[in-house]
Amino acid sequence: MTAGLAVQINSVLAALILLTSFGLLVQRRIYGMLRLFAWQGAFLSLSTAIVGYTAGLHHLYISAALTLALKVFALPYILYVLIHRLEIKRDVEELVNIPTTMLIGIALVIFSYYLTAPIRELSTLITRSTLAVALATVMIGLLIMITRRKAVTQIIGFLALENGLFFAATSATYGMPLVVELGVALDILIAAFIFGIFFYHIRTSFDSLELKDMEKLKEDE
Amino acid sequence: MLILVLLGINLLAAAVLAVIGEKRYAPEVNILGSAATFVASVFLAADVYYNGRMISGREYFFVDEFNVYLAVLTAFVSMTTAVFSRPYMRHEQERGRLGKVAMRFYHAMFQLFIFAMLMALLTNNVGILWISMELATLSTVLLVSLYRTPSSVEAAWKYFILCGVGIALALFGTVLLYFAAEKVLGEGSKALQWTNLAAVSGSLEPTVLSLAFVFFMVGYGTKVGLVPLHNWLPDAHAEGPTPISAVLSGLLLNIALYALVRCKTLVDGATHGNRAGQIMMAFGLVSLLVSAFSLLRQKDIKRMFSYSSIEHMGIATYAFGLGGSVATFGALLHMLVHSLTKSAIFFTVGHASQMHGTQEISRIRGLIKGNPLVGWGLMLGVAAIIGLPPFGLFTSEFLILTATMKSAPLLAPFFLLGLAIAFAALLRKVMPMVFGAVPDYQHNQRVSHTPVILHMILVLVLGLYLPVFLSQWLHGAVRLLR
Amino acid sequence: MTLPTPLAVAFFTALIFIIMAVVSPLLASRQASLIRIAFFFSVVACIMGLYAGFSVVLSGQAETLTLPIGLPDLPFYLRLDALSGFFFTITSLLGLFVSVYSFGYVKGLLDRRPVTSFVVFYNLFMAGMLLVLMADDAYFFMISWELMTVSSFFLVCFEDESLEARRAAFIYLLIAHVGAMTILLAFGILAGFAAGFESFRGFTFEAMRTASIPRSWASIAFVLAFFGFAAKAGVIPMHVWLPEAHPAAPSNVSALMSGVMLKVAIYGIVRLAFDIFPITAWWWGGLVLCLGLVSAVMGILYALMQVDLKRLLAYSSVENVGIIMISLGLAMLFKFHNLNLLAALALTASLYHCLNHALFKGLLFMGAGAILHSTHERNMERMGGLIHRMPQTALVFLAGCLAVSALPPFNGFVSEWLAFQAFLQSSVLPGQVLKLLSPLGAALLALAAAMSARCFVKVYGVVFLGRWRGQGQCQAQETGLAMRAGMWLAAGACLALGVFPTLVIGWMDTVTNELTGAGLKASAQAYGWLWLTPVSAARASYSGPLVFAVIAVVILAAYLVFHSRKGVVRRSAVWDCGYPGLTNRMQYNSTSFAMPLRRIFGSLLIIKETVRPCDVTRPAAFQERFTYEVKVLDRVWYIFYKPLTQAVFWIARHATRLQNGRIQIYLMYSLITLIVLLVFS
Amino acid sequence: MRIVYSLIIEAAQIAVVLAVAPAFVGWVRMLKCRAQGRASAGILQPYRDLRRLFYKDVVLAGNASWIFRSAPYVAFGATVLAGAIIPVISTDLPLGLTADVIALVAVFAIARFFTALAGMDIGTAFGGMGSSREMMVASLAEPAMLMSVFTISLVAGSTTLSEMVRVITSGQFVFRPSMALALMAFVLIGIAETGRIPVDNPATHLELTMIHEAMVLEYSGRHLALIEWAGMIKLFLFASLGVALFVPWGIGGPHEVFMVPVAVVSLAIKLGIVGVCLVLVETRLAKMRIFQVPEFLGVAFILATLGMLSFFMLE
Repeated sequence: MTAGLAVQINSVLAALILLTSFGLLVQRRIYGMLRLFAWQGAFLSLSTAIVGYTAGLHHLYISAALTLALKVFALPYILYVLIHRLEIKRDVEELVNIPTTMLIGIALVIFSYYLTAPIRELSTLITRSTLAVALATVMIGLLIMITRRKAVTQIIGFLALENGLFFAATSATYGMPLVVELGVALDILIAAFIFGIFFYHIRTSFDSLELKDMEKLKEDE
Repeated sequence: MLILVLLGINLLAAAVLAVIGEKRYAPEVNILGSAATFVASVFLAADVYYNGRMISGREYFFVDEFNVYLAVLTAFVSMTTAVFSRPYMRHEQERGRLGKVAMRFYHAMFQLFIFAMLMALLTNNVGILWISMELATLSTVLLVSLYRTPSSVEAAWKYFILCGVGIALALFGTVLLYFAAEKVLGEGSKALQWTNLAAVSGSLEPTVLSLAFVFFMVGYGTKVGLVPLHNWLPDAHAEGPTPISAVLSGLLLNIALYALVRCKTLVDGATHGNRAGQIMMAFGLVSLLVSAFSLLRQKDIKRMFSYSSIEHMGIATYAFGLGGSVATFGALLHMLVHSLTKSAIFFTVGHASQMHGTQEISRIRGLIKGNPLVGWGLMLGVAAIIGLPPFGLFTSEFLILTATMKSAPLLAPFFLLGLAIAFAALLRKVMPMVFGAVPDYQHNQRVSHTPVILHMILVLVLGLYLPVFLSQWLHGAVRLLR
Repeated sequence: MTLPTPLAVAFFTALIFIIMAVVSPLLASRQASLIRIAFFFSVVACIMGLYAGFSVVLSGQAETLTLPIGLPDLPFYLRLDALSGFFFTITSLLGLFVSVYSFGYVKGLLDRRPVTSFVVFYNLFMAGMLLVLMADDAYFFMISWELMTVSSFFLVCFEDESLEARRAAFIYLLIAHVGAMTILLAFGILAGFAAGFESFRGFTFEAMRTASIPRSWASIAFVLAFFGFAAKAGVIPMHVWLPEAHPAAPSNVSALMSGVMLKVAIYGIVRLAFDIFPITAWWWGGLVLCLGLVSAVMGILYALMQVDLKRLLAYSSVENVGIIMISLGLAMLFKFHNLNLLAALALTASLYHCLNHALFKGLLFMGAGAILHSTHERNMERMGGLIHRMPQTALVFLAGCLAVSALPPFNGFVSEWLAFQAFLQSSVLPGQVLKLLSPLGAALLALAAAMSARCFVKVYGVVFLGRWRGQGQCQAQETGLAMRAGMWLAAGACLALGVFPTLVIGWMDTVTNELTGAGLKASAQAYGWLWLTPVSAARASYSGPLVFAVIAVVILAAYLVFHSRKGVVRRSAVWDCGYPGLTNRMQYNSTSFAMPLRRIFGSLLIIKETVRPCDVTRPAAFQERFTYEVKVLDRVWYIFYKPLTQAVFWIARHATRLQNGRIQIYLMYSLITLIVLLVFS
Repeated sequence: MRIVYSLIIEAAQIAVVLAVAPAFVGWVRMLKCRAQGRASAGILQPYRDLRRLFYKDVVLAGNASWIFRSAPYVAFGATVLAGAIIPVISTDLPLGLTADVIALVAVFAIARFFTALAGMDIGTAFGGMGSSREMMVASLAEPAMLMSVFTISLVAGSTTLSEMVRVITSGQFVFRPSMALALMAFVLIGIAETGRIPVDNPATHLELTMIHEAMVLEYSGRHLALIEWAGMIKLFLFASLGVALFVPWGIGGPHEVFMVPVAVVSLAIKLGIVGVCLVLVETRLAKMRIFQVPEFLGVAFILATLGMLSFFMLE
């Protein structure tokens, strides 16, 4: 595989990651979101592996494997089981005005592109142009969390945000040092564990996973 | 070696307590673990004091003037908190608010949390710092919802999500930092080491670093509790068990600020300007003002003091942003005395709310007559926290205010406004609580005297006299941060 | 054997108080002996302080000392010079009298509650005041200053069940603290321009003295510091805490707060304006003068309207601080124009009034405490005829009233006389504004003095004279020996200072020499101790001893002459105008006495007058009884403070909207913050 | 030797003040009777009144304390001290240095302070009312008086009365606007301070009109005599103070013993004229309502302040 081809594949993967982000932004069904999230993880893993291959950095394979294991299999599975157990699979989420959300998402992409422009100039890596996509994915992840109204979907948004981070790590720098990567993965695993517990707590405390029930703690008017 | 021992104690204690945490003697084990950590930290500090900075553990750990005093502080406050938590948590258990599993979980997580904080302080690696910060968050998230009440679950959820997002953004900042550093220092862990980064900060790429700083600012800033990223903080402090509020307020915020300040020095070195400082000043001032005004409307005693923490973190952030040796010295001192004072306040608040069976300010009355130690402890603690001498917070605020007048006089009125409002608000709420007659629903109980008295004496002494070693460290830290 | 230096004595004085504060809780179980021990040491310490202050003023030699605590590079600097010595004397002198008085007074408090915390904070309060006077660097100054504030805060809310006391203490501490912060900012400016700011050396007064400060910054610093000190001194419009705090505090504390603590604030202004940095604009003096005038006139006007004795005294303190400020402002104007001798004259007037006010207001508050102690009453409308029950208190209180009304031969007159002399010299000042200001100032000062006499005729007449207005029979008893002793000492001092002003002015010559480079000693004592001739005999002269002697001789002569015929003195009922059944309630009381002035100056006050018929079933024209109520409110409160608090709460209401409970909104804050920061970096 | 002369003159002056004051009051009353077409009791009637009062017994109110009994003596003593200070016949007064004009005003204030207290002492509505009104008048008149004398002191460069008189007599007479304003103010104040119509009516005992009289209503016998005498001296002193300040010519200087008879004569003439003027004012005007008095005194205060201002601004 030549460097040029790798760049092209990588760009396509970046585009796909961005696309899945947008998909997550507008998807109403939970299972649909879960599937999209798994796809995003797969693209991320693939991209990491390709970068590792072209740059000859073998620790990136470990990253890719971790991503694959965590983001494509473990997390979606955990979420699937939770959704199944908590009997919320059929819930359809009402979203705030989808076209507006999309427009904001696009604006965020443009903004990310604009922001990373000077950095792109500095970088010599083949993956440099994908930094904008990474940043956009992070921001769209945040946007997903803002627009969602259920605890589970908010978590999916959060995980999408982290995908963006991973993508940034590989695309901007060919991956962080291994210790860090492992630590981050561990943290995400713990986080997944914790939100799993949380869903049960929320469920038992509020009889639903709607965020609107959790708006009691505020300053009195 | 010492560092590894120091960190190992906590991990060991956490592991042990995970097994025996519900036993009658578990609180004592908890105290023992924390005390051992404190002793180790004192040895570490002595080592640093006599032999200077050190780097160890294959360059994964380092100790300099900046983190050594915070490490000792962290170990100390966690020890006193452990002492305080013994009667407090027992009382909670007797009241039936907590079961055995919860106690086990509490004790183990307490130690893990301390471990995470010490790790964050002592690590030389920006990435590991990030991991430790995340660990600190994750270990306390479930402590906040320990009581399983709907509001505590809600608070914990908000804490988890907001800090999770925040810390994720900090990771993005770390990635950017690595991106810039890798060009100068080459690939691998070396490029994420504070010691190396500080040495080459002048040659790092300024645009990348200023971008990275924004992410650090929003990320760690969330953890520091800066307005408008602070919204998790009052909820989490108010709903968790009081010992956890004490360490969250007294220690975790400090650690986050520590991380932020470390990043700021790098960015300053790279950009040769004070852009980062200005951002921090803005955040600090806004935090100070908003929290001061919010303080006026509080009805829950722990919530009120958590706003006070936001206020003080705002002050410290502002002072670090201001720069200059006087302000930085003030900010460093502020972190120290604020920790001591705020945790002492939370100790008394914990007892006070147990005595009245509520956290509502309007129901807590007549503390001085009911229990002089709790009453006077709260009164003097508040006197200290609102910046009255001869307590240490006055010293730091004195330095920060005078430095403001020197470097940014136009901000002085706002700063003063914030301080004055916070002063008025806290005083107004606290006076009816401590003074007056004892209400009939108040019931006295066993309280732990030592932590409150110890903290207040330290705060008092620090207001009048800084020991030589401390002033050396603070001066050293000031030099580091310049 | 050499005597210890005054500074060492002064330092040990403060140390005794601090040690007593620390030791007192140990004696908590034995309250009676705690009081005896604590106030015994307090008396001893005050005597030591008196020696230190007196001797340092006498010699005029400044001394310095450095304590090895404090910030790393900023140990506590102590300095005792003539100015601090003078205020040290005031503090110790009144402290001595009040401490003697407290033996009895605090024992009275013991009936209701333990006094351990009182004793602790009383000692800290004294220590705080003394340390402020000795401080020679900004940090130590602020610490002592706030120590004084905080301890007096706890003393004010000593009766902590009372909502009123807590509210008073709150307002007091808030205003005092904001004031302290502005003082701190002023020090910040000075230190910023002084050499060695970064190494903390700039915080010493020594460094500030040598700093070269741009004119505009100097003015800002002065205004900030003046605001802070004036807030503490109770200058209008920052006086609102004073009429709340003084009534709420125990009377011996009121005496100290009013008598000494306000003076410590004055000390701050004098120290700053005359010592630490040069007066660089004429309007500084003008500002001080104008606020002094407003305080003097409005203070006494409000005092007249009060029915609460201690509240009245508090407002009278506002007036007297105003008078001190007037002379101080004049002194600053003279100093600015390099008229050093005149500056010395005005400054002497100011400082002398500080001393006098400390003594007579201390005396009056002690008297009010004695009355409170024996009648449990602060409302003058329910007093009367106490002269028959408490003859000695009545006598010493009369001395206080005469002194505060500026009547010779008491001390209050001397200082006001000096102030007038300073005004009459102000024609030499250049500038049209000043020329307009000084006659107006003299006029208002005269008005304040005259109204103060009126006010204290009311006080004395209503409280001690006439017949008991309260419920039932008057149960009041003469107070105990200790309290009387304290008051007698203060009254004696008031008379002595009024009769021998020449000696006092000669003694305090070093103070003006130090601050203005000129002294009055030579001219004032030109005619010996009998005559006080501040500038020259041709200009003005006053002889306290002779005034005292001549009046006494004439009274004696008249008495001897007219009592040669041993006429029968008959007692009989008063004339009732033919309507029998005069009751005690028909006497003139405080409200009715103040009525004419309430009408004349009504527009300056907020007066709420309500007349309600007692019997609502009858038509208004056929009512037999009415209830009448009049409330006089402080307009300043409604102009400044009420809108301010409302604005603060308004902002607070809106600021807390940030926290609306929705996590999505919180996340949005994060996103927006991120975007804004990214855009701007 | 000089000091002996001075002491003699001082004694003479006090004697003159004590002796002549009732005569001056008698003169005013006589003129007033003539002006109102009544028969007068003669110039010596005040002496007879005083003697009668001194021989009467004292009746004290049941509630009266020592303040009530001592107030007449203090008032008398203070007034006499004032008489020793004001240069009535000579400026060569050893006691003149004791108190200057400011102290003089304060000395009068002492007398008033004690009489007002005495009014409150008996515990009736009348006494209190009198004290309250008296103090109201005083508290407005006193600053005006100070302002008025300040103007003269500024002109003379001194506040010592003898010195002021000496400077004004020795200097060239120039018309000064400030002095004219001060004089006008002084006249108004003098009327108010001595309790004459239109501010107060010395001859009334109607509750609505009384000020001074209400205050001393309960006095009798020698106490009343002393109060009355002090009142007469006060009127006399105000007249001579006005004379001394505004038309000082004729007053003897230092050790000009021969001037004393001249001074006495010129004083008699001047006071005679003052009496005439006073009577004219009193018969032409009606007594004011009590709450018009502040306006009256306000005018005086403004005039005096204007006088001082005009000195600062114009001279």
